[in-house]
Amino acid sequence: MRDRIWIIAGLALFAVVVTAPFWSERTPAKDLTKVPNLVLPVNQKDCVAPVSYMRASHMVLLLRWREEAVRQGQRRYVAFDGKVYDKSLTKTCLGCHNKEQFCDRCHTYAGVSGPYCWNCHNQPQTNVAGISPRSMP
Amino acid sequence: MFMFEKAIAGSRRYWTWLFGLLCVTAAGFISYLYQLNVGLGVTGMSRDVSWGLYIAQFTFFVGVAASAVMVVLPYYLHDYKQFGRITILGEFLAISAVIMCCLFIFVDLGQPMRVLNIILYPTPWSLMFWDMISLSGYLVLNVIITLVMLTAEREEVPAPGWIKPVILLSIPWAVSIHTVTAFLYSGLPGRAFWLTAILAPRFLASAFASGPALLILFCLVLRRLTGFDAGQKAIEKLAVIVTYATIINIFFILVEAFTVLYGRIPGDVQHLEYLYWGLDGNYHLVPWMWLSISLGVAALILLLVPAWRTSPSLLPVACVFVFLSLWLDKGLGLIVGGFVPSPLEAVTQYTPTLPEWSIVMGIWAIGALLITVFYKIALSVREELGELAGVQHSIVPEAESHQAAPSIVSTRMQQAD
Amino acid sequence: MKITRKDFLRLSGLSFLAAGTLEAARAVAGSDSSAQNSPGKPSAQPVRWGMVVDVQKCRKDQGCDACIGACNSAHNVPHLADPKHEVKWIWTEPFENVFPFEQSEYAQQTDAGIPIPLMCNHCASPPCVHVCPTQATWKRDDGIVMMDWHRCIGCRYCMAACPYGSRSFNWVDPRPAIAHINPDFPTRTKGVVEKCNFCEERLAQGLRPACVEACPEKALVFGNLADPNSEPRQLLRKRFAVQREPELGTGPSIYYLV
Amino acid sequence: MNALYSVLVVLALVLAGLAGGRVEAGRAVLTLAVPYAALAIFLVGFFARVLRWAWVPVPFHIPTTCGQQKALAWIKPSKVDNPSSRWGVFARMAAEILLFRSLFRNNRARMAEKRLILGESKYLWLGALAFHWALLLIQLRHLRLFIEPVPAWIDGLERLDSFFQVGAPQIYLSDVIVLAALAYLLYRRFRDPAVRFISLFTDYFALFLLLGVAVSGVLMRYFVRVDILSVKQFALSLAAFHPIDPSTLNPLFLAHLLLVCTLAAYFPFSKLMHMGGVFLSPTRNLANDSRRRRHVNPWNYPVKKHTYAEWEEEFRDKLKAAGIPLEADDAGNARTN
Repeated sequence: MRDRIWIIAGLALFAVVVTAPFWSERTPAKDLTKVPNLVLPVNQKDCVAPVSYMRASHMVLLLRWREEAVRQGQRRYVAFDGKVYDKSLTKTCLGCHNKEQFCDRCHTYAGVSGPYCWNCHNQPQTNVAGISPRSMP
Repeated sequence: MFMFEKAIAGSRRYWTWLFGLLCVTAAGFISYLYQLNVGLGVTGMSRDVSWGLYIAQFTFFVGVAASAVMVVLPYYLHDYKQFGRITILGEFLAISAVIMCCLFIFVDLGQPMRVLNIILYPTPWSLMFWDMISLSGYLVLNVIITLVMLTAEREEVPAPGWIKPVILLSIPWAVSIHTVTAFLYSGLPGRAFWLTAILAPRFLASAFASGPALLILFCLVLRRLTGFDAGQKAIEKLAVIVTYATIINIFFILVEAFTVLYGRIPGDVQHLEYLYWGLDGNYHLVPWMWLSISLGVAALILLLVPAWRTSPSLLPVACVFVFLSLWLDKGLGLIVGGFVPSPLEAVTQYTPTLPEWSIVMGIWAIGALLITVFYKIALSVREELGELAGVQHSIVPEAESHQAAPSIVSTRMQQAD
Repeated sequence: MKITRKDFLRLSGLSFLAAGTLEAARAVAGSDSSAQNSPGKPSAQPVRWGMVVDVQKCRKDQGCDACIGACNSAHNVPHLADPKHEVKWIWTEPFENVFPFEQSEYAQQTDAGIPIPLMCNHCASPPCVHVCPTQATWKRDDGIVMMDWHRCIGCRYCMAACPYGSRSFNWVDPRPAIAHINPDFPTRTKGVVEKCNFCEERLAQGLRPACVEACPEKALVFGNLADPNSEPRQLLRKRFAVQREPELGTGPSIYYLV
Repeated sequence: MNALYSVLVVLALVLAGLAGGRVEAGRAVLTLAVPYAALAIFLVGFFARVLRWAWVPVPFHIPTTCGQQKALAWIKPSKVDNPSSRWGVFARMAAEILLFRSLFRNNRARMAEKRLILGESKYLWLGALAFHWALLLIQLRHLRLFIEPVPAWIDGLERLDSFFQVGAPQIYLSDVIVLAALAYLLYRRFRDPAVRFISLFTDYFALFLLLGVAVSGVLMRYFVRVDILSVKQFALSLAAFHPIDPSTLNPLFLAHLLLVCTLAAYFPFSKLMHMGGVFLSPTRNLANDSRRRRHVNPWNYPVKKHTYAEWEEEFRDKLKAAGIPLEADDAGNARTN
């Protein structure tokens, strides 16, 4: 009987922890469904793969590019729509996308701290408008 | 009580010792986090001396690990019964030493997060790949052997038959770990100091001196602190092994020195010059290398005279000398000496930094911790068996019921997941 | 018509064979066109990139470090104050340190003290490649000893193996030590080994290495050693050249005209 | 048979999730009704079960212990395994909850050499410890999907868990451990005839359900790969009670969600309640001080006391008349002497 108070206190604590996402005041309810504010390239409509694929699997593509470009010397990527791109994170991806306003925002939002790309790769200073995919040879 | 339970039931002295070791380990871990954050630049290593204390310690402790074969081989191949009580000590020493080796390699990596690449991209033409195989294989072999043998001993049943071939396999495997480790160095075309066929034999000779010397010291410490007696005959036999190995090791060093010094090829001589006489005004390692030689010779004199070798006061001194001498030779001079002078004739001084020492001490502490816990388990099992045997001799029926009852009560069937 | 089991097996076997042959043909054709980074035209003939360093020409312009500067800025090579942590792709050392056994007591020491440009030798049989446990460094078909900084675990075995001291390790994060980061080329992360890559990224675009283009004296001559008519080969036919430590059998691709 | 049935149930759940994700109505049910219902069942069921236990009387302290009790001053007590103080109990409970001390003591009886041998058996302990800690880590990691912005400590956990750079997305150590541990725990049930004999449907079902959750999660991260952005969006909208229709969500995610919801809803009715129950183990959470402290049950009915002194007083005259010596007087005499 004297222990009931402890049990109830423990249960209350458990309830607080389990329901944390529901009462957490970190974000007002109206903002909850808002996606991070991703700045998309202005003068470029197409990506190297369909958006749905890129959203879910860009890391796989990057890893494959990395192996092929660095290790096998195959630097040209024929996209799904027949366009040809350079297999380059710096030149192709960052030629259109901005690291801080695109990559980082989404990664921070989703809590994916992982990629160590930026330990080495840089955001190029090249003009976004100047980059356009080469057409098929 | 069961085997692993014995590790967590000990005297105040035992726990204080473990706590002290844990503190040293924690300090080492903090230093490692610092190194991980800043990079290997926190060590004394440089572009020219690109391996230092970590790799040197790795090399030395591979030798200590390999030396277990010096008790396993006489006992299992030559049926030398006196080693029956200490084979398990040798095997536990091997396990602790191999774990230390792995840790030394790990802390030496610039990108430890990618260490699994060695397994993901196996490269059979790289000796480091084979070193990984031989070290991990040796670890697995010894873990299996000690687990099976100690369990059989505790349960007072004969060990399963399949363990014998495993033990026999561990003998050549022990030789292989140090041979492959020597091949890491002796196959490099640009490093004249290591480019010698005698490196692997020399490694083995020094290992068979330093490892058994350490084992003798452990036996003497255990005799002091616990009731465990390895047996005078076993210790004396180990001392003989240390003696022979020391002689062979010194012989190998002299052979090597002769070839280099009499041959007088400048590229070969320079390394010895740097270590023993100093090069380009750099005498950094000279006193240590001569200390190593002096300790080695002193130990040899002590060991050669049978009366001194068996003397309870001089034997530990000789063993400490052997260990220190070889630690300086292999754990310091061998690696640094290979890098100085550099291919471009540069003499770069290497001084381990405080974080580097702290990490090294942390790994030593882990090794000491493991060996303490392992020996505690092994000796407690023996102690219990001894007590049991004593009781059973005096009052057999009561003793048996007495001993059995609590165990049966505590046998429970756990179903929880 | 009835297809028996035997017929079926024979047919399917044939079709498998046909598919296999096609696949093989495609593979052979593919390997020809890929990985050959000859500037200008893709060629079927073997490529082995190499360089001839005309020490005479270089010597004339003492104090010039155009090649080093060009390389460093092209590849984000950091300038670290601590000599122990230095990262070097192309640098110079005095002649007597580079060729210690070319010196003799009584001969005229014309070359003593002359700075010799050094870089990775891109050996025909590279010891660094033999020892690397992860294949983070490997030799390409065109002779370039490449590094994959994504895969390097930082064990520094290659540094111990290299008889030329051509490899550097990133003891600390190099980025703060780079004055102007060239965004088109990655920097390195701390804890990986790096070295001269013969400007393979420029070769892929049909350009010559940065150091070669930067040299005002044209002392660095780059070309295909496998091609008897290439510029370096013509030079090597005409003049006496040495390699660094050829007795080790590594087969350096860098020749020095002394 | 039990194992087969439970596999079939889990497979049915997976199929329901996959199929439900393909139709509008199914998606609505899976993403709106099911999660809230599951959470409600989980919370209410969990509370009801624990509170029911709380109302069961514990008559007195149970000295079921594994060590020397605190006794005479020169006998060394086992302070944690047989605690006599609150702190000892705390330590014992911590060892139980965090390190599974009881499982560590497991042993295994077998016959060899014509006698009974009690050997040790640490594998269950190892497997259980690995599984539970990995699962905790995985759950904490999942908080990154429910909290925005992601707290630094969750980021740190994620970084630690993906320390080794293998593949992209980087492999989580906890994923590897949880799968290996579950596989071992399952293997253990199949291997030993005795354990197999006592294994019920619920034993297998819990394992297969957890395995289903883990495998679907691993598939989603490493192989099929779902869009994490819409997953987080959906998770946050759930937490905000404004669920959105996740038409972009992969059916595999819905299967994963359904499995998790099933686990949550099934939880209070199953042996999984050991999560709450372990705190209420009377043999672990009570100090063994029954010989030093008087324990009075608070719910005891009042006992009507009638002492000998009162009885003597009541029958004083009769006793005196019968010549029976009276204690009260004797005491008085003794005092005067």
